[in-house]
Amino acid sequence: MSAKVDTSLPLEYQTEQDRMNILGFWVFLGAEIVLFATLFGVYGVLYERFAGGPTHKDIFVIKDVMIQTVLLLTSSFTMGIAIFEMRRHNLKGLITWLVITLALGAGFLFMEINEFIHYAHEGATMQTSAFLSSLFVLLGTHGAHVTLGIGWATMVIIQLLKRGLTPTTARKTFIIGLYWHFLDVVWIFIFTFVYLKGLVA
Amino acid sequence: MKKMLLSLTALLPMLILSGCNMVVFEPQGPVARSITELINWSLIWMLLVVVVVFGLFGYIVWKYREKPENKDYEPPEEHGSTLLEIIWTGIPILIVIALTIPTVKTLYALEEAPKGYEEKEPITIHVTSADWKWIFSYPEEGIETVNYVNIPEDTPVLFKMTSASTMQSFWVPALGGQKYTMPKMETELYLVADNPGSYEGQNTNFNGRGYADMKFEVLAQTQEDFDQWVEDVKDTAPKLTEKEYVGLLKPTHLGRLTYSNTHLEWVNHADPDSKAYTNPELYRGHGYQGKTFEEDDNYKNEKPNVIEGHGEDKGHDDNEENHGGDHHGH
Amino acid sequence: MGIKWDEFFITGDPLILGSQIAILLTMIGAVAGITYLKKWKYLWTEWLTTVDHKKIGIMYIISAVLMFFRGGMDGLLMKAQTSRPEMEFLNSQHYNEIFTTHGVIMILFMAMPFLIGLMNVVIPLQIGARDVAFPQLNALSFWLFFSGAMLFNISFVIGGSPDAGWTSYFPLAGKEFSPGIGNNYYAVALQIAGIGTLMTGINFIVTILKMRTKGMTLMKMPMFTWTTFVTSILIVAAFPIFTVALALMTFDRLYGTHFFTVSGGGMDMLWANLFWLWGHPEVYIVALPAFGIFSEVIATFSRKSLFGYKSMVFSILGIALLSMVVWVHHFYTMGSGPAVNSFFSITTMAIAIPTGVKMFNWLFTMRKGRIKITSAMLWALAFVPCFVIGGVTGVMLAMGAADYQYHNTLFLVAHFHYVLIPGVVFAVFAGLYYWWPKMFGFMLNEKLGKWHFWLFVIGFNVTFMPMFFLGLNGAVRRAYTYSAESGFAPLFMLSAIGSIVLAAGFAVFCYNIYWSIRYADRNISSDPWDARTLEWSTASPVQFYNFAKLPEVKSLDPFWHMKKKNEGLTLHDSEIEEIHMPSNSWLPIYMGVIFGIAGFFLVFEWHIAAAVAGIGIFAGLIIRSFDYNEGFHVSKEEIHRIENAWRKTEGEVHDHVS
Amino acid sequence: MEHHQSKSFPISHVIGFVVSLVLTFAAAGIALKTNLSFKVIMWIIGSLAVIQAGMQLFMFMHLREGEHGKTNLINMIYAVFMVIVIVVGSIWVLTSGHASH
Ligand code: HEA
Ligand code: HEA
Ligand code: CUA
Ligand SMILES: [Cu+2]
Repeated sequence: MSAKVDTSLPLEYQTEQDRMNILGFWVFLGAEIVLFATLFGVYGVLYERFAGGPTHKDIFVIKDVMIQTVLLLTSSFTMGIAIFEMRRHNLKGLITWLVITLALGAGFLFMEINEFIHYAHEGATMQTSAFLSSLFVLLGTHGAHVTLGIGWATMVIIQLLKRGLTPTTARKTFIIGLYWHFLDVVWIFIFTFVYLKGLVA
Repeated sequence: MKKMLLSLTALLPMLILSGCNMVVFEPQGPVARSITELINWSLIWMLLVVVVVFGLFGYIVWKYREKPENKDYEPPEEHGSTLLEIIWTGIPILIVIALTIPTVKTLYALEEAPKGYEEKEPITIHVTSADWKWIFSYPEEGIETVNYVNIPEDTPVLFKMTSASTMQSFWVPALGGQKYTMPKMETELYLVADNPGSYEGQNTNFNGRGYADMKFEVLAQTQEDFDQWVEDVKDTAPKLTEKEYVGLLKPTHLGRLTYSNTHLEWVNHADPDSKAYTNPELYRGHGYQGKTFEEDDNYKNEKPNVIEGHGEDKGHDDNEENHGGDHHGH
Repeated sequence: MGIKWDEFFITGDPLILGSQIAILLTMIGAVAGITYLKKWKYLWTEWLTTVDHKKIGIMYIISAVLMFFRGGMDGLLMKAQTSRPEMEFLNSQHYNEIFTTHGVIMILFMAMPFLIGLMNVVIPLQIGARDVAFPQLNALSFWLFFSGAMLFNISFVIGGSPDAGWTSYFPLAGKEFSPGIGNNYYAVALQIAGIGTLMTGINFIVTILKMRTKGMTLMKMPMFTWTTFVTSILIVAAFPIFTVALALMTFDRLYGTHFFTVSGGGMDMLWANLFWLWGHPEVYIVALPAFGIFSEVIATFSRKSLFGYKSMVFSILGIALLSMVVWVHHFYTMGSGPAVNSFFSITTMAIAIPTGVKMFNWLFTMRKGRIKITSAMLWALAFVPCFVIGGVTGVMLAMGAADYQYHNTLFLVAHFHYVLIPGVVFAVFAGLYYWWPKMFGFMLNEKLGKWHFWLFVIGFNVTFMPMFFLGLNGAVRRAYTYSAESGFAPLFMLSAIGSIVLAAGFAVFCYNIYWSIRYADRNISSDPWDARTLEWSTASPVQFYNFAKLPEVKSLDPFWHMKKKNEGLTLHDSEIEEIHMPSNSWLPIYMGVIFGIAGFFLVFEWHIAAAVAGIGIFAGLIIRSFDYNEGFHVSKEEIHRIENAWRKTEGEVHDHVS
Repeated sequence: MEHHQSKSFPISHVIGFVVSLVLTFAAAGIALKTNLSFKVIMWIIGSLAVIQAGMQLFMFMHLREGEHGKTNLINMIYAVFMVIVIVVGSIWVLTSGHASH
């Protein structure tokens, strides 16, 4: 498996095992899409069942949501740059951009936690109504993915520092990159079908 | 293989003997009859499929089995046959179409009062299923029964069904197909009985310990008998109070009960905002007990939580705003 | 934490007490036995930490046989209870627990692992690969499945079994109506096993896409490989739905959310919808690999290549696609209206078309063949008529309006046993008899195999045929008893008698395994059936690196043609190269155990303990991330030695029996 | 894949980023500041979301890159099919019939 190395390809695609890992990760992303689709479906069914509790308009704060969105979009962009630098074999650039990405991700998380606290203050918890249950679980699942992504990327950064750019570390970086972009894609749909839909006049 | 087929054929007479009085094949009203017709139609085609496949199977396995004589026979290389494959794709398509058309027709027909009875004014009976009993309310007559329901013959009966607890299924096989009853929503089912008679009805959707005995009787009567019965009930039966009613909803088996008013006066469980009378404590009893939530009826939202004046000025029955846990506006 | 120790163990039921003692004794016996034989080290290095797909496959199969035993016992208990009206053998609570665990165990812990086990053993061999794409992940899948299965199984001695049916419909399965923790077991144990299954799906997709040997294009893959591939896709498409549904169930039960509850705006129908969005594809996830097994067995024993290979592939794809859009046929009676019901009636009936294509292709594979009736082939033969009965009754159920009369009756129970048992159980038996020599290097006894077959098939028909008629006469499913006046008694009795014959068949099967391990001839050829696909071109049992030299494929049924043309069978010394293999790892079993512990605490709602165990899960993930073990190389000498041991003269593949 | 190694400025990423910001603010503007009907708005912003997701997939995630470009594409198309089945299917099934009157 370690045998054949094709150096004409970008680092992360050079060995067969790496190519398999990347393909496997794409398949995993397929499963993740189904997972989020199910959560969106649940939200779509329950989103007007307030049970007398607060409604979208009572709790959503558009300004905060816009900030969160911009943070995440930017982090997706910086992650792209990080991979770009990786392809140029620029380890320092790669790590710098990765760290920036994670900082933006952490900012997003911070905002999201604040948002949850704000909701709880308004009497909107996950036990209040079906609408809020599905909202919290959809947002929470995405947030948990971001948290996991931050932890995971930190591991990868440590390995990059220890081992430098090898086909293996490059592959790991590439995969976390895919994951990060994917979370951004999910957010686009949350932004559209949760926040904007809830706030449409 | 032979042995298996033999044992199957030995079974058959026995099955037919007990099968000649199967309730699904003895419909007692137009609704059930339309389903039986559909079933009979499908049986013809299924029998055809079975005969063809069994025939081919028996023939091929018998003819081409390995015998001492054909030890040296080397089967030909063969990869398929477009013609044959088209045939055995095409014929099933035709069969499926032949089944689809009456299925769809029947599906639509079953949602309406049965053919030939459109003229006749249907009577409405509300069905409320609870663990583990059936409650029937006659809003027009103002009476209520538990675990039995009397209906006039030859009259379409519109059952408006809901549940005060779990998901259940209302089934009177002699009169028609089943439908689920569910809390905070309403399903509808039309049934008609051709003749006076007693038919068994039951729950088919598993709902816990008392499930197997959750049965009721449908008694179809002549119009006069029915009217007489209603009068008698009105005169003699006691009145149901809310307190007593809450007792009825506990997870128990009850015999037959009769009242001269209906619980619809204070609650209709089909209403999305109706109170849920759940009794978690009464369901305890098996295994290690987890924690139950105090707010079994979501007490937090007894008064709609009003923020920024939202929805306050509008009344409770305003459809636009009153979405509280509802079903997209029943 | 307020642990209620007096409720911890289930007490007061002699049956359960007996099982508790039996379990305890078995455990003590196993530990003592292993210690006495000094096999701990062997067990640990050869099995528990293995990443070899064949051994993982065998562990799956052993677990599945054990689970079959447990599920079968449940089945027999139910049959005993309903053998006579008003029987007082099991009370209603006990019956409810038993059919729930029976359904879950049979489908998720018997059928799935049995098939996944065979897939594991066979697929890398069939495509000429040395292992799956991610061997360590494969071991993790197994241990997660195992951990989930064990967690589910202890429910009946510790804490209480789930009792809301394998479908666990809400509101019944919610806290208001099931306050015991039994249903937590359902939510948590299936979640753990489900994650394992999902990873199996990903693994096999990549394996089949990337690890096929030279020359094996997609349209030259053996049919079992095809069905495994499509099944894996179905797994990846459907299991995440179940993951979410179970998670939401857990939230409702443990944290008071309102997804499916009666109050707070929850919607009970949403559970049914999500469950079947997964549940229907699930029944084809178990059916498709089974179809693949039959394809291999029928082709081999008819000595012909599969008839209509292309249409077979397209019908598999068609079944897979359609199976995603039929789920509502499980709740026509929920009242979603005639438009919805019509749509789903049509899609459901349409599945009969590709399935029929397969049926006729199998029949025509046998036509003009020379059908050798071995035990494996007998199962494939019996499958045809039995499954057709299950299939056509499925089509009857598919007709929405007619289903109003069949739904939740024993007619339905008869249908699904008539598809599941011929479609899955017959298939795994066929596969087991067929591939047993490949796994272990000896064959199962054919004579006992035939006893097993006849008893099981006759017993099966006698057990389940009467249920069709009972159902049409108004007998509902999941009822622990019925009245004498109902007139059901004779058929129920017949059915109970059938189940005894069925069990006798299964007992012969167990005895056959025992007998064959003790007495069967070890000196058999590597290709005893004169078969057609690559797994038979290597040794039996297969050496750990599978192939000394990866074979090259030019056509369908490659091994058949290699034998015919006598090419590619030899191995010259010069062709031997070092082989790179992955190392064993303790992480997968560690993850299985820690998941099991975390799950157990979660079931008992001891959240802090569960969170602590959760840290252990993350620790495992981090260790994995930093693990750079590159595996090891097998030296030329070792390969040479191993190959010489089974290739008597250079290049010879042993002659076959027959 | 070659195009990356040579270039020194990540032009496609920058374009992608700008486009995604524009799409996001456009969607917000349409949803919050116009008086179109709910349906129309949802169609527009839904389409914008899909466009943006597609852009991320192709520009940032290199969907078509490597020897598996085609496989990945099929994978994503299938995933989209699943999304439609699950989301549209569930909503349709659970809001028609008795649930809709
Ligand atoms: C391996 C598992 C398996 C398989 C393969 C199938 C196959 C089929 N099933 Fe079954 N089914 C189950 C397992 C399976 N099922 C289970 C477990 C349940 C119940 C779950 C529960 O409630 O607990 C269930 C329930 C179930 C229901 C729900 C009924 C109800 O709850 O009221 C329906 C309804 O449509 C149905 C239909 C079908 C159909 C149409 C097929 C078709 O795929 C069958 C196709 C095959 C053939 C038709 C035979 C061969 C074809 C020919 C010879 C060609 C010519 C034929 C014709 C043109 C008709 N099944
Ligand atoms: C692959 C799936 C599968 C398999 C193989 C089986 C196999 C069997 N099932 Fe299955 N069954 C289901 C899946 C399956 N079932 C499902 C999904 C349900 C629905 C559950 C629900 O409603 O929630 C169900 C429900 C169900 C019911 C309905 C309960 C009810 O609704 O009231 C019954 C009743 O008879 C039953 C019986 C049996 C029997 C007798 C077998 C037999 O085939 C079992 C044969 C096996 C053995 C008998 C093995 C044990 C052998 C021995 C113990 C021999 C003795 C050994 C020695 C002496 C050494 N099953
Ligand atoms: Cu169920 Cu409305
Ligand atoms: Cu199904």
